[in-house]
Amino acid sequence: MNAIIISALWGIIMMFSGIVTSKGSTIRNVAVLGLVLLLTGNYLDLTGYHFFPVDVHKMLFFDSFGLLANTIIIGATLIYVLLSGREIENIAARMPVAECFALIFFVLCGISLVTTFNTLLMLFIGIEIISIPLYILTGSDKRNLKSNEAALKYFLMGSFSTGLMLLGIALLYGASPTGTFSIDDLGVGKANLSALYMSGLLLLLVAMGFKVSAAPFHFWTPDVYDGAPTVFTSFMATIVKAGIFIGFIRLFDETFGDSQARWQLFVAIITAVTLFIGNITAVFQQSVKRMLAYSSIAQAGFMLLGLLSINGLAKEGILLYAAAYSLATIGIFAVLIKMKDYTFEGFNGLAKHHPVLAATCTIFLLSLAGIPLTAGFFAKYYMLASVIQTGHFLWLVIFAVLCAAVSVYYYFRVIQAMYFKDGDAQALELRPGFKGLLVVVAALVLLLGVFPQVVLDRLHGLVYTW
Amino acid sequence: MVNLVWLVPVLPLAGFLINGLFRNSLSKGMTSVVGCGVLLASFILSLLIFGQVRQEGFEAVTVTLFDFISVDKLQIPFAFQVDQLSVLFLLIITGVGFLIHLYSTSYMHEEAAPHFARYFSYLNLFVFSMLLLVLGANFVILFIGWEGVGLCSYLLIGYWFKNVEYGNAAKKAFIMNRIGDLGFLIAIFWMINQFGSVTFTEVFGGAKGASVGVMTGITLLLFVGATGKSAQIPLYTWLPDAMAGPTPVSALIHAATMVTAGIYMIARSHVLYSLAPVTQTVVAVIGLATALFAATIALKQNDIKKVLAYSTVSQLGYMFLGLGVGGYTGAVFHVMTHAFFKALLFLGAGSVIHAMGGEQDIRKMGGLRKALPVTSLTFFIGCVAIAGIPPFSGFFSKDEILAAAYARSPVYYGIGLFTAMLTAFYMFRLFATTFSGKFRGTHEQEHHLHESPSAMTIPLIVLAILAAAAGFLGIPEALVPHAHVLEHFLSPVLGGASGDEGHGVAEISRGTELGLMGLSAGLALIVSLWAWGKFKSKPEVGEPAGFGKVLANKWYVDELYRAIITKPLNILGKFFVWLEKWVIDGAVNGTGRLIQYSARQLRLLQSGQVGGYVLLMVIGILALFLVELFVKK
Amino acid sequence: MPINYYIFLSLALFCIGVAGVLTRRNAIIIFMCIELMLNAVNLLLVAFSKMHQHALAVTNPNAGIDGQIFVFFIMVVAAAEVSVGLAIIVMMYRNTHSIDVNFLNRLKH
Amino acid sequence: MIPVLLIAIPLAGGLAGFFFKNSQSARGWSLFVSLLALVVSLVGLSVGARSPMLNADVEWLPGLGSRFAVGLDGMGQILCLLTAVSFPVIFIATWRNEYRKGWNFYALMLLSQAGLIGVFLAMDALLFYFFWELALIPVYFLCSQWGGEKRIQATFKFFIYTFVGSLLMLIAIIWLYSHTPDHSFSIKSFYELRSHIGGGEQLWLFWLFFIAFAIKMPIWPLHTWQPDAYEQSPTATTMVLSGVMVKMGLFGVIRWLAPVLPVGTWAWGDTASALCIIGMIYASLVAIQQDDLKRLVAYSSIAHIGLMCLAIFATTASGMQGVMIQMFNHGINIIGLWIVIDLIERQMGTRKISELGGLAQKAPALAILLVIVALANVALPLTNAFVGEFLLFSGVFSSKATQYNVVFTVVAGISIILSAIYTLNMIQRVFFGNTNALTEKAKDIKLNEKVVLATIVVLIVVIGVYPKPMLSLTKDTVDMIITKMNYKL
Repeated sequence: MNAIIISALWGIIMMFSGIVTSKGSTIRNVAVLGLVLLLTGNYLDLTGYHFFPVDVHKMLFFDSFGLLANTIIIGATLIYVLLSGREIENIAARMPVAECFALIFFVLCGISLVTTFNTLLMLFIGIEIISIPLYILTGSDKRNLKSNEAALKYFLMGSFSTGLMLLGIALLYGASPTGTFSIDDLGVGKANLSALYMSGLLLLLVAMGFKVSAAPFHFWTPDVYDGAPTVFTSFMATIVKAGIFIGFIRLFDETFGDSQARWQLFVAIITAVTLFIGNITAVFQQSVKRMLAYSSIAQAGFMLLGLLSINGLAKEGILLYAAAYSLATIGIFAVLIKMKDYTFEGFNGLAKHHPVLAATCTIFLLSLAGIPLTAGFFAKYYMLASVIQTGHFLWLVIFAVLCAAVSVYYYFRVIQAMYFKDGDAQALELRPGFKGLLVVVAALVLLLGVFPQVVLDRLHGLVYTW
Repeated sequence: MVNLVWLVPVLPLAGFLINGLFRNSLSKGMTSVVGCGVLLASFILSLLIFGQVRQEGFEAVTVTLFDFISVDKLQIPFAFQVDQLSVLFLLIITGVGFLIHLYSTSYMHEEAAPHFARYFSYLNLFVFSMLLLVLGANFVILFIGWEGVGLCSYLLIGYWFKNVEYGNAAKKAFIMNRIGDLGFLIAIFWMINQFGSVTFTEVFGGAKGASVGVMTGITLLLFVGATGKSAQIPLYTWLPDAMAGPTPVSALIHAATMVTAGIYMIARSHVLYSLAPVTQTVVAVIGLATALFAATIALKQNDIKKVLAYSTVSQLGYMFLGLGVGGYTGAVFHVMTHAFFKALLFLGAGSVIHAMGGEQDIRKMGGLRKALPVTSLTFFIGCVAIAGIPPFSGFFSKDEILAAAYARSPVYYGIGLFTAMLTAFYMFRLFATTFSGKFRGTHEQEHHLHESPSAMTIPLIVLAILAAAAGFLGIPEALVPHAHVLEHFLSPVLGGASGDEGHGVAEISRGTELGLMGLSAGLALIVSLWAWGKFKSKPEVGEPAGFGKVLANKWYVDELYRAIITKPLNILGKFFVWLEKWVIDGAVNGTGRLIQYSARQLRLLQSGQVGGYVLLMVIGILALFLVELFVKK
Repeated sequence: MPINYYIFLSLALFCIGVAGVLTRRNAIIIFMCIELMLNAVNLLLVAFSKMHQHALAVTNPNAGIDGQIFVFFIMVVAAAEVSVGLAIIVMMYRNTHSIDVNFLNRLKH
Repeated sequence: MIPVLLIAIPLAGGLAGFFFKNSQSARGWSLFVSLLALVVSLVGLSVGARSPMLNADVEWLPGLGSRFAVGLDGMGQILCLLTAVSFPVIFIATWRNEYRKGWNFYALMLLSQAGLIGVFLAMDALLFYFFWELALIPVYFLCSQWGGEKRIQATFKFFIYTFVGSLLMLIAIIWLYSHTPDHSFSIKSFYELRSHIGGGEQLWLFWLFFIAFAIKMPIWPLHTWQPDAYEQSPTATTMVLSGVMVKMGLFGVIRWLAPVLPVGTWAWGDTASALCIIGMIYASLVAIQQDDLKRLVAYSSIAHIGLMCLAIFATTASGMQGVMIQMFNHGINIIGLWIVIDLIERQMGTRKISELGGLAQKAPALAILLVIVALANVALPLTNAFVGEFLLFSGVFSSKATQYNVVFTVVAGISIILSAIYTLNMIQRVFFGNTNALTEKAKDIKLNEKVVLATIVVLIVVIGVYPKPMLSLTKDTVDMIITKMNYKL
């Protein structure tokens, strides 16, 4: 509850801060302050201090899973703002910074809804509250045709998927004997599912799959991520995606958990396709930004493994994955924004001119590739382990690791460019603070890689208590 | 005394280390002193040990130094066994070895000091390994020496490493030995598997219990090893090439000692062989074939050392014949006499080459008798001995083998006798062409023809005496009863020459034996005289023609091997290289390329058209619904 | 009147909307087709809510009410989307003087 | 205690190494660190097999049932000793090589040492996997940073190749883990698994493991990364790769595959052995055709490793003992060969056999030392390799696990002859014969190189003459492994 209300309020505050001052740094500091507040608020919620004892009539349910996810996401946002918040000012001339931050807060509000929803209505509203601001953010570079195009594509396809989602919800509503949207009552156990119910389920699967850019519903992703201003690409690719994924898991666990056997196959198919398309297509990209777009699809494929086998490991893992993936990707994007040239060649010889950038970037890439000693390894480990524990779909696991091997190819291309190729990679001015923060993030990634226990212990305790 | 036996090999080892490590600082004098000194010392030591061993009722002693390999049940101690057989070889090796070291000091004198030292260190190392070979109390130690001598012969053949030809000869020797050694090794593994031990006593003890098949297998594999080391068909071709090494090396390694390792090994494990009649036949036949085959080749060789080399191969064949028919004593006896007269002949040849300034082609020699009196006399004794003319040593040993052969089958005897004739023929061809007639070399060669220095002649003389007299150690029963000293001496190890293990030599009546003896002696004499007469007047100097050409080209065996072994291997190798590049690695790289290609294609899905995207999405949805419809769960 | 008719009708409407999205090139019209899809869903929801109300009236007087509430939410959200969407389209038009989606192919591969 | 030190010393040393800013001091530092590690491993040898100092077990990931458990058993001892000996030797031998940004080079070398020792000491499957990957990363950077022209592609191929393998292994590890009764990665629970999982599973689990290990060794036909990688890497790294790293594969089979999946191992033994045999003959014949010294040694190494792997599947005590001691010997010998090749390349600027010749006249000391190392490479008696190969072969011959034991022995034996051929060819054409214009100006070796080569030669001879200590060191491990391997369902 805290998170939702605070983020909504702070969004409004941000909007007004735009009237009071137009000074970028001030606004950013306000935003940071808000995020800190949000973080603490949410954490307190987790530990049982509810600022707003409102009765939500079972519309929302604040279990530790959702709240923990919130914490991770808000934390990631904080890091994100600290690392790249300054870039928002440089997006376009006369682009009001305050609004951007406001929208970010609204998105967070939507995410907190999606992570704690208890009825499909809340899910729908949450998704919309996330999507609409994102349409705007994507198009925020008003004079840039790519940005416009991205925005329009995103908008059209996004609302189309909304339509699918609504149809799905409607069908489920029709199929449910008691006529309810609450995910507690929608579950019909292992009973043989009616066609109505199944279609609704599939449509929801598709719609959510669209939001997390699972193939073959991923087509918006590369274009939008590529066209949107890099700052917001970073935001969309990490925080938003993670948030929606939590919702995804929540939906399928709570609602359809019992009928898992019926839909596992579909998830498996989608996962396989996603892994394949994501990894393979990324191989041939020339621009690092677009490569990261595809890599985000590939990573989504890995997270889908968690959806496939919804069990304790999967829930723990998805949180860890969200954290690991967000940290690494935010880091890389933060570096990417600083580059003059987004192509692989643009990174040639970065190690010589900016060793710190190169080193941290390497750690992030290794984490994405899932090399041990980085958070990414345990993230992948959990996904694989959760599926293996179910005892089925071993073929999918093997396929997944082969894809992971392919992913090494494009991640290491960046490393090769930075370290082993000669060239003078141009980077914009770097503040020591920025570098310091990068190092901190990298250290965080490594810490999660060596002692994931710090997070896991809490998860382990919590996930099994509900 | 016997417990000091380990000193015998260790002394040469020390010599090797000293000469090897300080080769740059030692003067030639010092090197020679060290090199020969250690040999003399271990020779004296061997004599002392011999003195102890020859006493009546001496039981074989095993001296264990430390245990070499011990893995769960398998125990392989680093142990020496001292008995009559090993002591006999001890004497031959150290004795002849010492003489040859002495000889080398002056023969190799032109070499620069470091290389001189290198030569002697190799030589010492060889003696060390050879002693290891004969002293080893189990097959592994024997094998260590076995490969050690192979290494040394490799190093010494390739001693003049600047010369590529010599290098190749060395390589050939090593690899051919390796082929034989593989057989030996597998035999050892088989013993381990069968008897759980490789120690002579235990293996021989267990042998009685093992099936004939196993025995045949093991002994045949051992014999494969022997063919490699002792240059028997089919692995003999390395020995003639091995003449690339310095002549004393040929004398020591490729005539007197190393090549007889095979005979020693079989004699040592005669218990096993006696249990495997099939193998005995194989050994006899191979030996006989080799003897004949090599003898025919020797007829037409013109390189003085090549002739001797082939005669060595032939004589080794004889010894194997002896082993094959169960005349172990005879074989060992022949090893000894052969060691004397063949070493003598080689050293003599060396002295000739020395005098001729490196010339080895006998067609360019002739009439050297006047210039080299000592050499020619000793060489003559050698020839007479090898030709088997009584009362020289060769006669007795060869005759003992022939008698044993006859007892097994007259055919063996016939071929053996014929080979003996050939031997007499080519040896006297050699002698006549080299020493009698008139000189055919260039003038400056003729100008500085000279007898070799005493360091070279003394060994010649000593060996000549031995070659002449050694025969009396083995006077056949037929002539003088109970005068066969050697047989008496060796009987604790080998049993009587009559072989108490069944498959020994069957007795033949005294009369026949005498008759055979007379026959062979007479024939040898006649052939020798004929050959001498034939060649001293008009030696064949031209290129051989017709069948002679085939013999001169050694029956084209080298060419044959090249065609059926070397070439195919090369082709196969080239094919594998191709396979590597295009198939195996090609598959790996192909996978990479496939991924890149599919990446290029998949990108095209991302057409940029919203309509296209939505269409694909819808198709995806429909696909899911179809799966739902048609996949039954 | 059985529920199926409503279901078929609204599904038909929905499919028309989808077909429109697939076939048309004008951004505005595509957007209208999407609206059509949403409204098809609205119709379906209302129908279902009536159905439930019918079925469960005895036990629970205000059964099926959620469906109708949901419809309002959808309308609101749709309105929000319209505003944002039109803004984007206008922005697009200002830059390229066209709203034909087939020209949106700077971003591909 | 000691295991932790063994890992921590090079790790800390390596991390510190990055902060040096000149190569000389970094070089000295790394030598010092590696010597320190050597001392520690010697201490480890001295404290006796039962000493509690040889094990360390710390809480790591209780949630996952994984602990930071490291221990030194016989095999660990012998392999740690190999690693600890190799690195100082390598540092001294390549003392005169100059590297761009040398401090990074030496730091990475030390890190790879830490990774390798970790692999050999890990008593916990997850930890093992961790180090397995970690040993790879520094080597990847070493090769692609300081290697030859085609280094990037070659190293990349190597990396992906091994990465695929290890991921498959990861799957197997997780699968086994999820079937352990006490949900733990500890080696004990893994060893108890064999009764819980049926033969059917073991059959495919075997390959998930074996592919990973076979790539690392490498076993034909998964070997093609190796010659390229060896050829392109800087020689110091090549030494690490071929001397120590390939042992990871054998080690993996012995510790993590054969005892854990005895039925699978037994069932696939013949297949795997056949691959080894083919590889031996194949590699030897290809080696004969090579003109590049590095590639020649690379292929010869494939042949030798194949023999060791063959002996593992023979499931005999003597064979396993042979593997143990031969892992050490092979490491020492091949490093010796690399040192010589490195010297030649640095002096002559070429590795092409056809362009060399007559070096023995110019560099007698080098020639003699090389000849000894080469003879060890062909397993001549009284060199260390003889002991190893003797045991390996006798193990294979007396194997009860296969009925083809004789065939295997004989065919594998042929590779001995072949190895003699290419080794002697190499000596012949590089060192003997007459000098050419290139080799005219060759000089003999410097002190440091003489020292390391002499050390290696001494090791070769000492182990060759008195292998007993080595053998008794690994006895217990061998018995344990063999008893576990002989388990039948």
